[in-house]
Amino acid sequence: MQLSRQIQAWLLLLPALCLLVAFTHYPVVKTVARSFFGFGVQWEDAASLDNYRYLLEDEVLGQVLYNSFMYAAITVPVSIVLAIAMALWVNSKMRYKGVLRTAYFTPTILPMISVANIWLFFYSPEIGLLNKLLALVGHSGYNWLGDPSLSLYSLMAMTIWKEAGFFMIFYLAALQTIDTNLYHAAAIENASKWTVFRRITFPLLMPTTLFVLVNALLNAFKLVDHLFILTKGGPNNSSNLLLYYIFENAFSFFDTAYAAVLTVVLLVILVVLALLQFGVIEKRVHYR
Amino acid sequence: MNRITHYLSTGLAWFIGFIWLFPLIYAVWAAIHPSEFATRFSLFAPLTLDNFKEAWNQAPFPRYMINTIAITMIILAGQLVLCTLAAYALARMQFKGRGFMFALILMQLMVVPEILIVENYQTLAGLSLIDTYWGVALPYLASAFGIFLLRQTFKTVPEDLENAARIEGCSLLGIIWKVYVPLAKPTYLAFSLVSISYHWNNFLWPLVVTNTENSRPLTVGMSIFGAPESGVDWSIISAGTLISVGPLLILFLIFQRQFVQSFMQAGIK
Amino acid sequence: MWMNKVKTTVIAGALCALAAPAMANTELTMFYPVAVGGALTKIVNGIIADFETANPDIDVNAIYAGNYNDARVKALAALQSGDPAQLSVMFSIDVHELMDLDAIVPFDDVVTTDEEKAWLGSFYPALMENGVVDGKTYGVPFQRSTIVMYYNKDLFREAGLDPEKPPTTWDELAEMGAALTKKNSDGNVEQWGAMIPSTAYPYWMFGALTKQQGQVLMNQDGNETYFNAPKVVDALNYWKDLGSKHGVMPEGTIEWGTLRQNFLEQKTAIMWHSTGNLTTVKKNAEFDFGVAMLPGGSALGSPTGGGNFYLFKDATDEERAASLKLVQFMTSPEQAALWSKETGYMGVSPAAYEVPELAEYVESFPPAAIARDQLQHATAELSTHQAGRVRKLLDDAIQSVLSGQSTSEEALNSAQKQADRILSRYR
Amino acid sequence: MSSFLSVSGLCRYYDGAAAVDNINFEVSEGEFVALLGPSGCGKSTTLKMIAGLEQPDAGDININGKSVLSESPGKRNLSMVFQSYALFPHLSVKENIVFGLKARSVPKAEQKKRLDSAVDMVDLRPHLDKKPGQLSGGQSQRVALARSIVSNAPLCLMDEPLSNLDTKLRADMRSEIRSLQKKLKLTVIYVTHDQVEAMSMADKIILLNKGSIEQAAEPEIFYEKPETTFVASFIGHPPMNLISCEDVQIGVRPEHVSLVDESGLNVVVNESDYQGSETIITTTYQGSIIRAILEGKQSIPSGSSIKVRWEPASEHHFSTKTSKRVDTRPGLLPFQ
Repeated sequence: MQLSRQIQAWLLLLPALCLLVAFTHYPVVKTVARSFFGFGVQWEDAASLDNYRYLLEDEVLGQVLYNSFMYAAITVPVSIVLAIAMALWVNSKMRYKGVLRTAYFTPTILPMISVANIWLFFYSPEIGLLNKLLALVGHSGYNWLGDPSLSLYSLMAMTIWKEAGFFMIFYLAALQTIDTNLYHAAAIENASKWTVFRRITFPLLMPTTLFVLVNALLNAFKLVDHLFILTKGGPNNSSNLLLYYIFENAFSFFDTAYAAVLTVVLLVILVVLALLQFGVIEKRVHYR
Repeated sequence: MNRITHYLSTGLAWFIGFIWLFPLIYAVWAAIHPSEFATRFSLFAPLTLDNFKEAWNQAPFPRYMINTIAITMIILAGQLVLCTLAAYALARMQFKGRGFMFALILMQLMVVPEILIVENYQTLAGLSLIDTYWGVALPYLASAFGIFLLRQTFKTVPEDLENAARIEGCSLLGIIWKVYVPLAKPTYLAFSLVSISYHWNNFLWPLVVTNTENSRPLTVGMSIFGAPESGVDWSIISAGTLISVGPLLILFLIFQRQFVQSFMQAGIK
Repeated sequence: MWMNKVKTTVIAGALCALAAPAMANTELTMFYPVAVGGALTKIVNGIIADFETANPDIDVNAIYAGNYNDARVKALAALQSGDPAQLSVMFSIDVHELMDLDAIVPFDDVVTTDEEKAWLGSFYPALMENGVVDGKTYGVPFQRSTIVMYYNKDLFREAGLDPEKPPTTWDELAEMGAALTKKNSDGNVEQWGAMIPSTAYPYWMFGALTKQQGQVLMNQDGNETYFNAPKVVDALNYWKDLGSKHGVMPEGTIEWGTLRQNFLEQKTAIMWHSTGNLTTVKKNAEFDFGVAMLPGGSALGSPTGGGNFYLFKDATDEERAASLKLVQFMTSPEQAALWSKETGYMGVSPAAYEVPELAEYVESFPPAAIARDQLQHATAELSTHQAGRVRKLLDDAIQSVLSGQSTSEEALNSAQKQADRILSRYR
Repeated sequence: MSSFLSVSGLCRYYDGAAAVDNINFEVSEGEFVALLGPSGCGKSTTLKMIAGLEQPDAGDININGKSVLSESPGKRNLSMVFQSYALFPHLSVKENIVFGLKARSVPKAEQKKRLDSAVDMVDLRPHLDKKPGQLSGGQSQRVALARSIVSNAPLCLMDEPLSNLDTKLRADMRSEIRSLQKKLKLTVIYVTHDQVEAMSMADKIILLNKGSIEQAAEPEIFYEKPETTFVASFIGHPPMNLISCEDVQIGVRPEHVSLVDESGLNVVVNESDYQGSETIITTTYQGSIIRAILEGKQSIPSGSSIKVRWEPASEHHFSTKTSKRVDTRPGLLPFQ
């Protein structure tokens, strides 16, 4: 007698499910619990809202949340627009486009943490490349990472550099599936390039854009590697991001309980994004 | 008019391409010249390999490299096996609670392990897996992204192929291995490359969970080695960076065509 | 026959068990940080190798763990994971936090012989300040430093200043700094007078400025801070004025990590930095440079800094004895002398400077003694309970003032208020 | 002859609706049985249950007198040819053919022997190293057959194997499959919706409708003695005319209807459809459609009135109430 399909199905699912529960669902539950029961690295017997009370008093948090949202709100659209442009270029009849594709994609495979040191050189005042270039045109330059009004944007630039090429691949894949007859039809209509893009290419890339958008948003909340090298969230938290702040609280301040509260905040943000994603998936079904 | 926009567009494309490649170009420049030329450009700067030697001596790169390769491979192998099994169950088997299980798995797409470093660290400490390959790998072995991707691909495999294999006497695992896996090859390739480049470069979680050279991967090694606290020496850092990304870079340059193509075939879009 | 076999096995087993402690080496794991340049791991490994040669029954696994914070995280992580380190070099200011976590034991409980007690009393008193709590010694100085002033003698000459007379007061620093600041034809500065780093460890640099005003930042118990004391506000105003008023220093924050490079490329004539950088600067400077004590306000002063040895609670008696041996070895005058010469960190005891090697080195290279000479003016580094959080409060306040986001009063009042809230439960 | 395969009381429900509803039949060894019916009649589901690809909700399947319900498909000792051919696109023709032998760990030498003989039987020798993607429809079909042949399984299930081929090829393959079956003494269950295939190939036809058997018999019986109006209207091209008359329906095959000048049924012509060797005219009689096949080209204008008739002996009668055949009251229609 063969095992029932039901049991077989569960057996196949089991290993993945166990690990997912152990490293995704269980920690989520425990984080929420710790946010109520935790004190420093310890557990208390009774639940309290003390950690959440500190959340309200935490002056840094507001800044960190603002930074995180700005970070997402700017890096995501810019990366996507660049990614579309790159995909169009690489998909066109340009010569040596293979080289170009490699160039665009290279940042994706470079570790953020090593390359951050090189970006540190670009950004460094006095001796850094950017200010030296500015000096050529007689400009005194900026303190890219040391000026609170610039530091976050400097981080964003590196993030965009890192992400755009990765998203390009998705668009490239999507572009190749577009029926060329549509372009022939447009050519017969004598449509301009811009019209073709706006009326044909862009709408057909919409499902990809939605998919990339959600992924980029999620990425924006977890991409903090370069902070470890470039700014450590400074000066004065002007470039601090939520996940880095969680890391600081947990591993520099040994305040696991407050880190748990911050994680809950991040989870709430992600749940909202998740709902967005379900909406997106539903939309995608209509496209298919 | 049209021609001008064409040239402008081409020019912009190459300009951005240059900027995108520039950090790597700079790293090569800084690495092969003495450190006084790290912040200065001169055509006649003397060439040297000392920076590589110095970097090599300052950090145990071979060990880091072995760690990174081992971790990346453990994760990849685990992901491929676990995700294949789960994806098949979700794509082709009828069982109670399938929809719910799928939703439960998809949760991980949003709640990535990076966010749960604190609790996962505690769990692994409880299992005495801190500072081991498995400690770095475990939270990533079951990848919702992989399961999702493979499930979509498996659903496109004609059911008759599976039926034929069953009639020819294949077991359940035999069917998965002989029918579904070969047919999903592009998806596996695309997923593998994404996974490898992700975990080769992953930093935050390994930083938290590794303590020593026993398990410390290249990224964490590089962050210690190149930490600004110790005073930045770009020449040596660049050399170290090149050493650490070299293998991946070469792998990418060799496979980039297949990589992009498999992405397209896999329908990741 | 069968019984015999069992007997033999049992006896053999028992013998092995008895023999084991005598045969097996004591294994020690220690973490250590490096916060300044150079291949310090090599030097540490060399010392460890010497120690193992001298003590063949002890194996030491010395792990380079990154910066001070990393080292602390890793050491505590090892503790939690059940594979603990027996001793570690960690930030001298971690002491309160480590005690709160009940992770460390005082050296007083471990030293027994008079000789060992004498050793514990052999260090410079200023270096012990951060390590002593409630009259017990928890931290023994190892890679210790003070902040010193590096200056470029060539640029001094160029500016018409006496290269043997670096600034000794705040006013002089501002004046000479102005003379040393050079602008190009566009009016852009191409060479700065002075730089004080304000990332990574801004509170440390600030500790120097406040000490020079005769004010400490916290009490010995680490449960009170004086962030908004008037002299502290003055100190921060002076730091800010160097940039905004005197124009001898760039405004905004100055990166700790790249400052040495700035100095080496002659983008700044003066830098304040750890003595730990001395050897690297000496090796790489292509110009004549000098090292001096920090200039004074109402007094001279610098905080000490760097790493101390700590003994962890989670260890057997043998391991603890072996740990003590290792600490004694690594802080012995001979090793301290070697360490100081190789790195620029100071010799931790007066005896170290009597070791001929270091004595000769100091004679041939006087800057090597500046950190030691400055010790008489030194104070403890900012160290409190919940040190990480409290430190960040001060760091943020300093950075917000230097980058022009708020005034010194506002920023320091706010920092003090928050520090009070954190520390009140430790009073 | 004892039955080789017997299906009894077979039921299968999807969402409460019966796809297969109490089906019983027996197949002898070496017999070619066609499961015929319109789409959705349950013929493919029945086949899949015999193969073990689906589990019945009730009933039993015996092969060689033993119930195989608890056996997995691979253990039932049968082979199957799919409508889509189900060739593995990543394997060469050769690998596709020996796929099952490998899965069953048949010795290499034996594999080669069986491969060789099968390949010769279906003429695939020049294509052995090609991938399925490079093959034509007919060649793919042959690979599927070869895979079935090498298995040496005595029972072969075929699920509309020819429906993806063009008309001419289909005719060729029909006879080829039939001769293969005879040569190998295979027992074949052949699912099709094409009555021509069933009529021309099968020893026995089982006609299914809505999950139940309408009739099971030799092909000629289907033509000569349809048991229900459904069978009557399913077999034949065009199908049998059914004319309502009081409590019976009269069935006449179009080929038995002839055009007469007098003493026939008055009908009105709707259209005439010229098909080369013959013309099919469609007429109406009191609300019933009557088709007639006439030789050669006949052009009769639409709307004109003509007379038709047939021999009373070629009439079939069905009860209006049950739709079942009744063998009383011949020659019911008065031909004036």
